[in-house]
Amino acid sequence: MPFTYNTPEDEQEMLAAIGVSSIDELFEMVPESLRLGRPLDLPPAMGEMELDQHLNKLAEQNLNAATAVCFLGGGSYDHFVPAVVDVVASRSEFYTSYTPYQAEVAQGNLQAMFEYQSMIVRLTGLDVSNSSLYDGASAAAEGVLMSLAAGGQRKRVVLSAGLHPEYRETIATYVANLGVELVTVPTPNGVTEAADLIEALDDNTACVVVQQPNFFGCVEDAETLAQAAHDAGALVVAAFDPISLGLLKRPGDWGADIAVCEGQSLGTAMQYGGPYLGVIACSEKLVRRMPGRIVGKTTDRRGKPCYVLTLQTREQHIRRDKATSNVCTNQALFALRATVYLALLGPEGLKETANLCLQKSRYLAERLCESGRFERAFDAPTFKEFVIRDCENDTEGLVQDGLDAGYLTGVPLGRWYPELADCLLIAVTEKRTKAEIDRLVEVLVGNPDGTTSTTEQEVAVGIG
Amino acid sequence: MPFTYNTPEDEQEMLAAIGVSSIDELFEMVPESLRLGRPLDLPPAMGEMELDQHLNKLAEQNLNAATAVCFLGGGSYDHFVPAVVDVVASRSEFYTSYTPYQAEVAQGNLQAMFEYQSMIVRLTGLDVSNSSLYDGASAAAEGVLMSLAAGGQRKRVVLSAGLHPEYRETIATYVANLGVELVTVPTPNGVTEAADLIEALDDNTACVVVQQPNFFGCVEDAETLAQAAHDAGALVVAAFDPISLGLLKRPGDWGADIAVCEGQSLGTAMQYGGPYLGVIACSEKLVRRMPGRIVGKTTDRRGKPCYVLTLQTREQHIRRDKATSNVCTNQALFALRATVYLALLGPEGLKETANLCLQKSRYLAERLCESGRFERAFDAPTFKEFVIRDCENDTEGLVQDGLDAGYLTGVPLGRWYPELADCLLIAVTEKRTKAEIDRLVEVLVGNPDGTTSTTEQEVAVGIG
Amino acid sequence: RDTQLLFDLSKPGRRATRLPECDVPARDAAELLPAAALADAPPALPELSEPQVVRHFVNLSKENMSVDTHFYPLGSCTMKHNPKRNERAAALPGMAHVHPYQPEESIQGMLRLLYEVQEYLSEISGLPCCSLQAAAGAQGELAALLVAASYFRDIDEKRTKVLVPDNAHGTNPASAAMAGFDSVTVKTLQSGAVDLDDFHAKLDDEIAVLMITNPNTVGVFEPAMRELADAVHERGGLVYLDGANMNAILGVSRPGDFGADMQHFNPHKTFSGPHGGGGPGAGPICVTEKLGPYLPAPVVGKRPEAGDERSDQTSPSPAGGGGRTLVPGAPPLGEGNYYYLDFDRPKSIGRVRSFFASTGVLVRAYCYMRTHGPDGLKRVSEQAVLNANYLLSRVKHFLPVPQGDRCMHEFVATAAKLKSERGVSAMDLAKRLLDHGFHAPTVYFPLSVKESIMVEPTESESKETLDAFAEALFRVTEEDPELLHDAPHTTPISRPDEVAAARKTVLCYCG
Amino acid sequence: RDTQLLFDLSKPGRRATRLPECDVPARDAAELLPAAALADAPPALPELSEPQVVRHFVNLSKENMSVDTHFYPLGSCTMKHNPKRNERAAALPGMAHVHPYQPEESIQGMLRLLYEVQEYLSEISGLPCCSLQAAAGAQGELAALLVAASYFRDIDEKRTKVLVPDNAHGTNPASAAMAGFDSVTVKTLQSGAVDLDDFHAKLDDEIAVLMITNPNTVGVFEPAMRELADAVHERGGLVYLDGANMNAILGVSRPGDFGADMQHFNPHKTFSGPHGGGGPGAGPICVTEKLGPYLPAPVVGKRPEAGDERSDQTSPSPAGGGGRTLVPGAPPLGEGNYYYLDFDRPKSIGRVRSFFASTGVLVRAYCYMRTHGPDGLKRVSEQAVLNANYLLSRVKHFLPVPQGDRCMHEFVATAAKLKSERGVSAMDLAKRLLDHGFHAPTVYFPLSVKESIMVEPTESESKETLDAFAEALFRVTEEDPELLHDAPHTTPISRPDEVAAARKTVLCYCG
Repeated sequence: MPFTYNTPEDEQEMLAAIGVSSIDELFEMVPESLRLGRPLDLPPAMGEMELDQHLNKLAEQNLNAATAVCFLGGGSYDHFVPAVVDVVASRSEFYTSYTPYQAEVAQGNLQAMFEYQSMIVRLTGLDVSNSSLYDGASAAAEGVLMSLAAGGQRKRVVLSAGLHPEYRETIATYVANLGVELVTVPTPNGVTEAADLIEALDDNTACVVVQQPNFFGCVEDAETLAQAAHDAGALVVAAFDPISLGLLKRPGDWGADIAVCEGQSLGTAMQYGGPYLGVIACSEKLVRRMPGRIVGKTTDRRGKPCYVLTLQTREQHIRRDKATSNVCTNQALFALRATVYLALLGPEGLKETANLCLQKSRYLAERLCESGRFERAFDAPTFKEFVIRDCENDTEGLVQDGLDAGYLTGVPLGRWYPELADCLLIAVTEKRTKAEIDRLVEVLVGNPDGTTSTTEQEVAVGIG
Repeated sequence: MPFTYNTPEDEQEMLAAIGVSSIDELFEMVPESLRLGRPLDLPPAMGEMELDQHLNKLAEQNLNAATAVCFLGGGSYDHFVPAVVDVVASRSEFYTSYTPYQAEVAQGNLQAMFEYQSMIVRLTGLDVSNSSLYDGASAAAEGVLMSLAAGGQRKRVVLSAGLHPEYRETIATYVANLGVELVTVPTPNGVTEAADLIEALDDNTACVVVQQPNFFGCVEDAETLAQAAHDAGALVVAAFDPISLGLLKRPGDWGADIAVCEGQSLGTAMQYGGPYLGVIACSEKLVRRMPGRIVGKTTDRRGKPCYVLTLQTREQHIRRDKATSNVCTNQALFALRATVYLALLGPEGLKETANLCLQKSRYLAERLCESGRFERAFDAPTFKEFVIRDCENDTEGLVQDGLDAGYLTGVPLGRWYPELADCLLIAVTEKRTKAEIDRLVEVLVGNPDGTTSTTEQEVAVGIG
Repeated sequence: RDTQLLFDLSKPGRRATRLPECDVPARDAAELLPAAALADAPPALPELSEPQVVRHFVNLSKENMSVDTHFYPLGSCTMKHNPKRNERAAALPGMAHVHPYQPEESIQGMLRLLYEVQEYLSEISGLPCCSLQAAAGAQGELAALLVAASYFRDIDEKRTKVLVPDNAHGTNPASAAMAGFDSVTVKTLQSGAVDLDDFHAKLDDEIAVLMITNPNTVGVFEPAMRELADAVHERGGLVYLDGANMNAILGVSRPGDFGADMQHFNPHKTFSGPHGGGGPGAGPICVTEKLGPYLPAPVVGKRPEAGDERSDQTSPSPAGGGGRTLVPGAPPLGEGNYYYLDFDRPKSIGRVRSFFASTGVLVRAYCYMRTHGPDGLKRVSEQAVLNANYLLSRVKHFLPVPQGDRCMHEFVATAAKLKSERGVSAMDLAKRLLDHGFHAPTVYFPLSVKESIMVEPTESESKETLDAFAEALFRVTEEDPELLHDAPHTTPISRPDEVAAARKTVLCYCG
Repeated sequence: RDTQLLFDLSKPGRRATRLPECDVPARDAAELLPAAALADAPPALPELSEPQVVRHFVNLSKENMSVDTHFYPLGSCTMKHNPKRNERAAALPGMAHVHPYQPEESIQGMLRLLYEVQEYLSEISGLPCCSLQAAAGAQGELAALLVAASYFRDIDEKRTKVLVPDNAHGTNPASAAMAGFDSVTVKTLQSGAVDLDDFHAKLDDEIAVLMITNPNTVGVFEPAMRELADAVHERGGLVYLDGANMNAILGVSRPGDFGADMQHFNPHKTFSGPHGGGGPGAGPICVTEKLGPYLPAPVVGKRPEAGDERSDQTSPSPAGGGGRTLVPGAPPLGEGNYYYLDFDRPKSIGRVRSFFASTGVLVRAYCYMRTHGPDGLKRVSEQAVLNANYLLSRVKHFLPVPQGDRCMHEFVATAAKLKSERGVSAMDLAKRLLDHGFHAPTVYFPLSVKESIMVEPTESESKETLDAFAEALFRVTEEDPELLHDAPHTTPISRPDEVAAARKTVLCYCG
């Protein structure tokens, strides 16, 4: 037991004040027959020092992106996180507080959330943001639920196959018992063809969900797709990459009614997939169907401007089974991180970051294709990640070669797309240097003439 | 240039308000002939991301005690630092503030320093602590200067050879131009013999400086030595190991007039030797000769209790060349760390820590001696470190073997004590596990039958 | 209070970050991307310097109360101390900077940790099958109800309703609705216990699940727990345990042993994950053997190292004797097991989120469980219950506690008399406590108690703090009602106009 | 304000840490250590829980103003923004958890960094030899004066005096005294410049060193710098530059070029190391070629890898082609150099502290220099000077600035007229500024200006902040003197009784 709070003397005084003779007596309302009656079968307690040593040893078993070189993407990215983000998020007052029920002693959180909402509105080009959801996938599912609620009797939901497969799975799970028809439009050329989409649409369609850039990194003709959806009276739910908005049009600008994304790229560590940040924004007309917390500006009794949780009649603690969602918190700490991140980058920083992703991923794709062993799976233009086909059909071997060299090479796509079993999804963030990229090419293309050490040396010289 | 604070427009407005046309004009008071007239010859600027990558690469070249196993000591120790210490010390309000000149907006620092002083007083058994000095060595030198000032015409300073050699060098440097006679009492058996000390004393002796436990880890007969010094009218300056006070008598209890130590063990990282924490405490009668900042309790104009810098007439900003010292700051951040550390450990935690050091170091010493290759250099009892003699006289080889196995083995003593060139000083803190110690024995004793992997496995199993 | 927003601080041309020059051959973005997709300009984010950003947020933080600064007895939220050791562990690069799609062999330390968390939660709940995936307690509820729905579909039973006591968290009925069930409310008594008559009247063969919070939201262990569970089971239904209040019964009583078929955990409550101003949390769920196949996938599996077929194929040298080094430079695993993600679960409901789980929260929960051990966890509950009862024993003398003299981890007092006699509401008391340096308890929940004040001190507070809080609360009840209506008086703002906020919404900066 | 001390929170039996069981055979301490050395009981430290300790210190911190929360124009202290990237770098295990006696080959990254810092400081100062050892600016002064003393002893000259202008920091004469010199004060003019008549009158062959701060403490670049240096050199003396104000002249003018033979740096000022509430700092010094041999040892040396004799003897396989891997698992160094500690300096003054240096501070300084580069460092000085002059241009209209209309990085205004006419002192203004949310400037230093107010904005503040400060300062000068005498009014305490503190000293808790 690492902590002692009440001392034995305290305990005695407290028991006396309560009027019982032992702590056991306090548990009398738990029927004897429902008691465990034995110690839990868990490992014995460690002190902090042992914990530290133990966790250090576990952590050593995990190849990490601080020492390894990470080309993995697919919705979680090794983007750079400025130190200020950690400093702010590790303020006790932020990370050990809770949902701002008492606005008077939570203006810090409330104002930060209002700033987050403002950032997201500017980022997406839509009218309203909530103060965040769990992650990109559940935000997409909530976007679909909003569309269904707004769509009245419309019960069909159309997904692009270019939408992250785990987002599609999540949506499927969420609507499994709601009598919804899910249709997936295939993307044989790496993008959603307008004709295919139009074919999938009918007047029972509540929404279309497309991703820009899509899961393969390809840039969709989003405007045309949105137009097709709107023509059919369906709403457009857009999944987007927030970093891409340094260069690409905002979802609100190409016709999205609801925009969702995984906000991990905005200052949150990859931490093996979570917790992350679900971003969701929508047009004004959908605001009362928005799930989750929303912060609004108001004045206090003395007329001072201030911030509060608002539109709470949407929420489950008031509306119970009639609520817009069961979500009863937000990802405040990561919304805060995203706010700090975006504040540090500013418009130019975001643009430069996006451009580095674009240029470097393009460079890697070209270098790989030059080798002859690889070819791009799709012709469509890509932003920061791309699908490469291994003509020797050995993605597993490539991944292993990468590991041996300390590289996290790419995500094999066979798990989700059997037809792409010979393909890797490779992401290149602004953090990757030319030396690292060149070395990856060497590792993947193979290095029969043993010049590895030269390149390794070159990488090392790069530290000067 | 990573930061832009004033925008170009700001600059123009500001220059106009000043009444100049360019920033260059502001530098007109620097004579043209004294200008550099060329860019500094420094590497070009990196952004934060590049800095991170660069520093990570430099850091990888340093074997560190988080992954390697550290048995080094000699005044800097791999003691455990609870996470709370880092949390407190990384509060912006502590680490980005400065000396508390404005007490009204610095009660946080002032109270923390008052608590530090109170901790040190209880730790040392002396009457007064200042709010810290640079490090153990300079604290020792300041203790000698205090003794000289208190000693009137006494100009002789007697040091035990068991005092850390770098403390002795520092003292020598500090008094080099002050007409002081420095005498060192040898420690052929690892401890200071009372008879040798008495021989070195005369009525010109201002002070005796002894270390408990001494540099070799040996426990001195401190009370007898102090008595001898006092009999000669000299003051006793004691260097001590703060962790040892979980078990050993406090300097104030065995006769020290001034106690100094390196406070790094109390919650500060080893960081290649600095910055560290110089602890100094003294008896009531010496308080006005104390160097450095001192915080005192008082009341404010409304009668509220509060804390201020006090006894400032000792200091250089008022007394200039008549000050007790030129020290004009303290190591506030590390004094804060020490305070938090001691608050977390409490009396029992300190005692348990000390006992673990004692038991584990004793166990290692015995295991090494069993092997036949090693013998203890001295018979005297030791606390957490000890000197071991390599009968094969290959300390360099031992250190190299250790490095190869990821162990920082021990400090070779030949640099300071030529007669101990075949010896290593080995420290064992509470962090070292039996598995690590056993493995070190294996590495040092040699492992002809190739059972290393078994032990390595055993170490790893220890992570469960 | 400086009310400037980041946007107010912005000036064109300011920068806080500097990105490196592009070190590969670069082309114009317009050459690489279709014109139709390109924006004319990047989004109009504020332009700031690093010192501005730092100072803005550090000062903003100071306007929050938090566990690290104040007693925070927010009932039902378990605002316990967040041990700093856990934060340090979760920040290790090998825990924080790892990608969800890393090959299994490069992430064995994490997988092992997650496997252990599954095991520990199963042991604590008494429910043998565990999925860590859900991102929060509410999502755990949803996932579990979807598990139930799949189960009933699988056994070909059509059940459309979920029973929920009226003092349950609002998430319960909301989750039921999201899972496609109709929510049926069951009354509770003044004591907080389920009204058995109403329960039996509403229990029928259409009931899929009884959702029950035990200990319930007034801090009472449901006296008829066994009877309720048996009755539901007899009618072929399932029992879901809202695990929000597990802090009261760790090592004392296990939901699986008192009749639950499913439960979620709130690791951010029970296992000390920081609440982060509203999140993140996690919502792992545990279920019985028969419901296990329906859990969200993947879960973490374990097999002996030798059985690692993949590595047999591709790895050049699987080491003998247990303990292959998978990560260059790292010591061997040493225990001869290989951990993997088990996707092969054909009956699974599927995913409720992307990637594995709220891993970062689970790392902290793991640390908490490891540093407490079986005795420590039980002691956590004992001390939580001791603290709550002690506070109850002090408060009941000036604010009635309808449930009686005993509670588990929290209790609900009522200001109904104060309200009717002196016009002082629960809200007034809550607001005034802020002036006294305490975060307010939860008020107006559960609705089953009028002018309710729900106090959960947790185990991590000292008797001195509880005494100080009781005294402050007492003093507040004696103060001038006028003073209380206008409270708080010492905070940066006081009583924001919530009606105006909702009527004339301003939800973002429009500068 | 809660004035409880840690000791007040203590209760017997409370614990915040739990140490592991001893895993080696243990004996009673009394068996292992002599009875005479053993204490009866451990020191009476307070007994606390972790939540108590955390809450105590987090709340305590909030009573401080700091750079991260407030504008902190404390003259002469260069309270600039501390970039957070530097903190992150210094916290890397490979920077933080390394032992000062590690073998050189296991610490090449750190040694290379420190070598570079030596090189950069030499380039910035124009003084080719550098020692990083001193722990603070004041210790740097002492070390440099000891260097001078050794030099004169070595060339057999007996010089006993050090010249110090009266507006110098108090550390200058104090360091001179500690180094065994007599300190001789030189007058300065209203402009802050050295009084040349007084200087020449006092300069004689006994003068070992002129200590000069340039730019000086009123923010003026010494107009006769060259004349002063030449005169000292002509008499065989040395010139020491107090580097406290280097923030004004980075890349603009180098002390070695304007006549200094020695200088210290304050990396915690100039190169943005955080001030830590009073420390730590560092005090590296640079000197001319002829003084180099006397510097404190060790310094970091560099030699080609091939010349590493030690590794030739003991290392099994020195890799060819430059770039031996010294740390297992780490990439090779790659640049073919080996860094070492150079102890072989027979003329060295010796040590002024233990171990190498305030390495942690130097790591931050290195990061600062690397992220700024030559242009960035010059821009730092330009912006620092711009900000100071802009503020001067606003302040001079309501508070006279005796030095004139121009300054370098700081300026000194005077409240002498305000004091004589309205009884408002510099201290009153300083205290009242606290109410307005600004840290006070330095007051009553230098003594050469009456009722002095020394303002150093630094480059990391925005024009908006400077404007707000100027307006607040103006408003304060117009306020009711009575209000000012009692200021501050909004802080936790106001005007502590310093006289009582010094007369009846209470220097520790006596509970």
